[in-house]
Amino acid sequence: MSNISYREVNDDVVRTMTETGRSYYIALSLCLVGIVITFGLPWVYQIYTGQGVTGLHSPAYWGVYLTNFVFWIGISHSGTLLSAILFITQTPWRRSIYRSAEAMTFFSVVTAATMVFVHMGRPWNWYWTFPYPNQRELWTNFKSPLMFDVFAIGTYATASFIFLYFGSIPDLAAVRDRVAGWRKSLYGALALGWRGTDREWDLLQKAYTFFAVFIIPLAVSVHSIVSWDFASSKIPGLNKTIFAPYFVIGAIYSGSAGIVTLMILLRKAIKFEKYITHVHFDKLGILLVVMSLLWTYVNITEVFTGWYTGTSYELESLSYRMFTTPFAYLFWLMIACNTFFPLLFVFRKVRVSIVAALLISIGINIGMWIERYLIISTSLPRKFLPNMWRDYFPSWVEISLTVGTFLFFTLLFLLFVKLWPSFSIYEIKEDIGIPMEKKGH
Amino acid sequence: MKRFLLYLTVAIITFTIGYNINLIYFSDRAPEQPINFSHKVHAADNSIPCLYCHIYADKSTISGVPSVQKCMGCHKIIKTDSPEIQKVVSYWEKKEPIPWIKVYNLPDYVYFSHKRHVKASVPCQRCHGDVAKMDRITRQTVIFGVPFLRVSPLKMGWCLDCHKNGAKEFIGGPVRNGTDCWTCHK
Amino acid sequence: MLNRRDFLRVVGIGSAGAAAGFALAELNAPNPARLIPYLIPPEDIIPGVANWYASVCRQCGAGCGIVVKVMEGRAKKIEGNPIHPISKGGLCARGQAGLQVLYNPGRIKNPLRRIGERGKGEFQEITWEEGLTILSKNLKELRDRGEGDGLYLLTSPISGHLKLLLKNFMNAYGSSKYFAYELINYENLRFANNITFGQNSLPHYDIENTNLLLSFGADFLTTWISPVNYSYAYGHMRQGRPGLRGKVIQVEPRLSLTGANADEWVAVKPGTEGLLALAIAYEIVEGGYYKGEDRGKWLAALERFTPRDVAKVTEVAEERIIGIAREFSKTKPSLAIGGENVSSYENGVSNLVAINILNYLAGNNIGISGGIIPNRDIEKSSFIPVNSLMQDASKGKIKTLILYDTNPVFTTPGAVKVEGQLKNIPLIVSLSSFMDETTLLSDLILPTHTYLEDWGDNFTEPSVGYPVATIMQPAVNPVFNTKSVGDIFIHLARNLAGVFQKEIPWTDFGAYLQASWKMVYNKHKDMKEIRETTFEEFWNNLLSKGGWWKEESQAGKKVYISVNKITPYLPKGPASFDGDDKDYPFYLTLYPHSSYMDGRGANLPWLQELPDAMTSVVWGTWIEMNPERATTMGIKEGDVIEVESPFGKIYAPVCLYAGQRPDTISIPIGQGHKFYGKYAEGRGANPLDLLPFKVDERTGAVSHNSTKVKITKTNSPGRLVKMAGWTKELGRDIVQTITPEEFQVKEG
Amino acid sequence: MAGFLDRLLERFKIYREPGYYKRYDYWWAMVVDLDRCTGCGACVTACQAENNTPVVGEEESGKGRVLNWMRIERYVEGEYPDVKVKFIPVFCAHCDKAPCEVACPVYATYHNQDGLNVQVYNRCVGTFTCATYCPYDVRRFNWFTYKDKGSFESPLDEQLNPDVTVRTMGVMEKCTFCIQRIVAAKDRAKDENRKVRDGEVIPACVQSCPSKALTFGDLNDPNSQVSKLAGLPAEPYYLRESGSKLAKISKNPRAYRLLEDLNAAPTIIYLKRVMKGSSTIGHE
Repeated sequence: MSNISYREVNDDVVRTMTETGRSYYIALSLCLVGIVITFGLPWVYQIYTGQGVTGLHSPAYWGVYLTNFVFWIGISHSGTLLSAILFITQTPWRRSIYRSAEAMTFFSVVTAATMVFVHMGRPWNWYWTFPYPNQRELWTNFKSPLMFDVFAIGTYATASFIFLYFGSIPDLAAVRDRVAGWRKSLYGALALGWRGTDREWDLLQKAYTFFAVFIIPLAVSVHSIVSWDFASSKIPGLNKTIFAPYFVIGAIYSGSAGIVTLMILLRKAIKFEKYITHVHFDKLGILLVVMSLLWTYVNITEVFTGWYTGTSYELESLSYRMFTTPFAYLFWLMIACNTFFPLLFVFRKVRVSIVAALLISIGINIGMWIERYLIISTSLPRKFLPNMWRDYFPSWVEISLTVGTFLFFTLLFLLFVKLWPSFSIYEIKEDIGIPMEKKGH
Repeated sequence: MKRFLLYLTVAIITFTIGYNINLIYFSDRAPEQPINFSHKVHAADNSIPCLYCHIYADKSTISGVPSVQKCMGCHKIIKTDSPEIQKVVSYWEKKEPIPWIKVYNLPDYVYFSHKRHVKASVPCQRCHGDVAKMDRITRQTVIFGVPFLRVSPLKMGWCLDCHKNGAKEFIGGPVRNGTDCWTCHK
Repeated sequence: MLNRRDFLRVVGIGSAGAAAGFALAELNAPNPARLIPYLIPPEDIIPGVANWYASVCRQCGAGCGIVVKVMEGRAKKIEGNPIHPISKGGLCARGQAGLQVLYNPGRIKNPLRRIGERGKGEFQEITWEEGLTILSKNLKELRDRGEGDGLYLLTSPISGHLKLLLKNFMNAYGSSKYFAYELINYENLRFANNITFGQNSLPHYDIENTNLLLSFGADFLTTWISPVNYSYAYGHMRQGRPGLRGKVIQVEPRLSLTGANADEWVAVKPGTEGLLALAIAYEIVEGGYYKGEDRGKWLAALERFTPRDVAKVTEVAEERIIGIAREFSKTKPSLAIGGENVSSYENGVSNLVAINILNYLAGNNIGISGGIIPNRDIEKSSFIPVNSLMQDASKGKIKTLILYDTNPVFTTPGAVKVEGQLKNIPLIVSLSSFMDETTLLSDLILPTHTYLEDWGDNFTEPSVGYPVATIMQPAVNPVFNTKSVGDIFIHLARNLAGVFQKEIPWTDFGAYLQASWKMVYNKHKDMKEIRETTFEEFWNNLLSKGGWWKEESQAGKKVYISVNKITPYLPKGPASFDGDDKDYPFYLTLYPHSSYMDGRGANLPWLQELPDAMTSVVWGTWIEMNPERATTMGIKEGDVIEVESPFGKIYAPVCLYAGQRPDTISIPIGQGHKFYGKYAEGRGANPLDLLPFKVDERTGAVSHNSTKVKITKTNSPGRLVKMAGWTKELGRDIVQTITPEEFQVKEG
Repeated sequence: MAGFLDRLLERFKIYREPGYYKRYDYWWAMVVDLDRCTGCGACVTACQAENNTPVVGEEESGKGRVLNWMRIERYVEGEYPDVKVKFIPVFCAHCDKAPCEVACPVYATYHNQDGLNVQVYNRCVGTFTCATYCPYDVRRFNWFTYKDKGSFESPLDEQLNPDVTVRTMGVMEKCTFCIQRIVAAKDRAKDENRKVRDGEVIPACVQSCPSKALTFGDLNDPNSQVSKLAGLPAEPYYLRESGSKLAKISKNPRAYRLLEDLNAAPTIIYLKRVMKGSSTIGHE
């Protein structure tokens, strides 16, 4: 990478923001139209008609919406967490990918949050879930895992946004100095008057390190808390002590795979092949293998201990998930996607193959979506009283909204690429080293 | 452009304010009743007690409006020449009830018992205002001839306030289980 | 920042916005609610406080006492009258749903006259005056032509003073053609009881105090005779007597709700229940449990029915027959009853006679507590085999047919083709609250009150060992422009004048009822049970209590059954079924649905959505099949199959049910309405379409377990809506049980 | 140190308790005698009539969205011809350690002073969590505005009970033990300055039961029908403790609580059915 000059870096990044091709607008408008069709209209329909338009029923009161929620929270996991961990461990290959990864975190949290509202029976009363003083003496229930969620996700979204923002300040300043018009005032405001003095760099570094340390336990706690939504119930298949680590590992796993997918698409889309190279996919591939093994281990633990309890509750729930059509297909597809295919990453050849990495990472994400779907939709229909057993399958509204979340995420990312320096200019420069001085010696 | 945005913002904000002012302070104004009945004449000038006409107030959840028969009980002889009384008579002769317009309305999900409140000797005026001064029943206090602010907002916070503190005047302490949701909701 | 002009503009726009918002809120303001006071406040009514009116339930013939909760003139809830001896405060789902009879959107709102072709459903609204004039003009003409006997009146089997009034009317008119019809009836049972016990009424089966109940196909907990009372009795028998718990043995091919609650289920081959009873009888006599002098005669009469022989026919093991016989004789008191399922075979009467004699042979359980307590005789029922009515119709004998509360088009076997026969009748008048299949064919529809709007009374049969009369009083004002049946006839009588005025002088049915009860009071006022000194007091008590009953049990008389007299009535062999075994391999047993009975409840949404007790199916017809048999035929649950008998075919989805003999399929009666309001129409199939027309000429009862069928899997669309997901408990100890032995020990 | 740990243990236990009342004014409970219950379903319709629960129609029924607050479960044991069918009515058990109560983020469901697990429709935002956490599957959701869907088509709406609100779309609902009847009885009792008598409150299901399988009353009162039937001493607050077993204090050998091991402390006490061939008495 050392043959790239600093100017080139600046140019490349600013180019992504200022030069807008027709294909970008087409993608953007497709996204917008898609969101209206797959997300907006069905949601309005759902709000107007009621949750009855979903496939939910008694006792399967949770379905695809919560699957999506957990999935997107999971995706959110890797970005910031990975960035923070790699930052603390001073891993050099972090630098060219972390900005997008952090953005991914923030956007997927936002996407996940939309699912909360979509899932609610009376979303117009959303603010009741926040504790605010009122004359009616109504308060929120801090014993509820959902209440933990409100705060965990709120904190996580805030923290990851700040983390993203702090890291971007020098770049925003760099952009500010190179653009004109409304952009100049926008980035001028965003850059908070960054001048690049030593003191500023020093403070930024300190703040950034602080957040990096802060965000690691936070990220772990967020997904633990999300898992407690399920694990603190009494329901067979959900009430598992392993769930918190299982979810955290699953989240990092799916998040990492998400990064791989995203990076491959991004470098292609904005022609950043020279910044995101085989090196990155090589390292990420190793990470995925490790996570895959961890995930498999936890998954086996979950299934094994459930099976070994020998209670009718666990056995029925597990056999419904693993050996009953159509869920058995999904289950074994998930095992294939999450346990077996990622093992191919053991081979360096696979790791550095962009196509293979893309396919496997997409596979992992499909697998992880299925994992969450199976956890919810094979546990609730098999609760304690067999008389109430009834299968759950999503309705067209739920499927449509699920597609909509992906479009929504894409839209956010498209806007991000255009409005935000999606690669860290100053850190890529660090990566390049100091060519001028080197030349001098 | 900038200016237009400003105007738009201002318009939206004031629109909302205007809408809500009406909703909160001016809704349920004294509607025109089918008969120009004056509480002032009955309750103040003639000192008829409330329960004489609203006979169910200490027996039931609802207080009840007097039957036409009740009206005619007195007005067969009293003030029969008044045009308003003649309206009553015409209802009576047509054997039709008088379609009064409801002023105090509670939503379906509220359980409110007049009986409990009357038995706890909460004066009617506490919630219904000084009806003895009203020619036409109204939920507003009148300041300098301008109707303003409702006597009772009939909102949950207002109810709770009395259940916690105000009740001391009547029962010497907060209402037992008075803040339990199902005390007032159904 | 802002210059003066801008500021003014902002102020202007701001105030315009505020004004617009204010105005919009004003426009959006909801219409004010109205406060409508009473014109004259009714005494005893406080708005917001419920009033309860005692009345009687007419959802089936049992005559349960009910109380109706009325608030502001609207019926809100029906509950069992806690002091009523039949209902004892309980009420079944059908009774609860009486409110939906009253407030059914499918009710006929005004009198109607047919304008289009018959059966097309084109009617014109007319006034009551017009409607009654049309009818009375027709009746007058008919009588003037000397064809008074051409007036036919067909009702459901009603009791009480309404029946008397109708009878008086018909007598005064000069017609003897007053008949009753209902699919689910107890005529066979009455007849059999007359043969065995010498009384034609239904006796009181004292399930409450019995220690062993041997029930042959009597689903007494859901539909048979008086389910609410029997349910109470059942509860009392099981747990109401400390240290004593009665046992129930249920003999039937399909495990009914009662069977599910029984301790033992004897899955007998359809049609052989009578033989099984005889085998038990044989064993009782043979085993020396019957000690009468005529033991030898009995043995001779029963010798063909040894348990060994009967075991082969009935597919019940010989030891089991002997065991039941011994247990039945040893346990005191014990009680054998024969129900709907048994009486609906072609040889229903003989089956019931065979079952009845068990009570006699096993220590004479008749007239004792825990056995059969006979009631007083009642007048001969006016029940008619619907075929004779149809013959009259085809011969043109029926000039005018008045129908009340009966729906023969729906409730007769398909082979009768009632619909076609009715075409021959010049004038059909339907007194009905609902547009049903029969009403649709009528020329004049006079909508009647439902039982919650009407006066009436009910003399309960069977009673509970003492006479019970229940008063029906209007709980609410009529919802629609309807009239009481009694009022219609009183009005007709007034229109017809002459002799009617003498016979039926009353102004309305309420007055008639009161006058009739005054007669009753005057006749009986010296009885010690009547404490009231004036009729007014008596009447008021009647209304507030809900009726009158003696409240003490009659000691029944012992009976003697002579072998010679009874022998000709005993079953000769298994019941015969139409359709040979080869082509039609399945027995078909139909049973009244626990909620819709013979179909009358199908228009009540609450009942449609009440899961069937055994299968949990809602909103449709299903066919119950043995799971193993279905598997061998490649039929899965939910598959729509074609059921074909020699007389017709229907389509319905299969519901697998382990309590079903492999050689039998069962279908509930009640769905498959063509016209009966939006909740019933086009839903499910009417299994009566499969039936031949077999009727016991002596009783008029239609046999609905009388054919064999074949089934074919089809690919037709159809759905089985089951509420229960899974019926296996999977060792989760959900419904925990203890054995009778443990129970005895623990209760000590 | 030990004292500190004890205190900690106490807090540890208390935190997860959903209740706020150490003692209830009344402790409404129900006893279901399975040996009397015939499974006829009268209670289900009675409940529907009393509580304005809508009829949802065939389509929605097929999706498992009936709104009935109670149901009769049926379990079939064995194969033909040795088939046993068992019935059990299941309603909200008003658990003293209700899983639903800790689950709701907005306190739309909580335990009130009468030992009732109440659902506040107005407060509900519809997260479904309570229904998901409920081990008995007794919570029902308003998937639609049933009024608009024609569930109370005129004049069927005349029947609607004015003491019970018609729930709006998007809120959870469930059996209330006919709280409107409890409120009315308490109102009456207050007029006469006394406590509610045993047998004064009869929920619709209990009232309708033809075989008298259901009994309702106050567990605080040792002389009430329920206390006697369940064989319980006065104020059996032991039942609220974690891991409490009904069999330990009940004098009735037939008494049990449904899924007692889940430790939700349900207030509905079932009496075992007496049945040949199978026994679950050894499992305690």
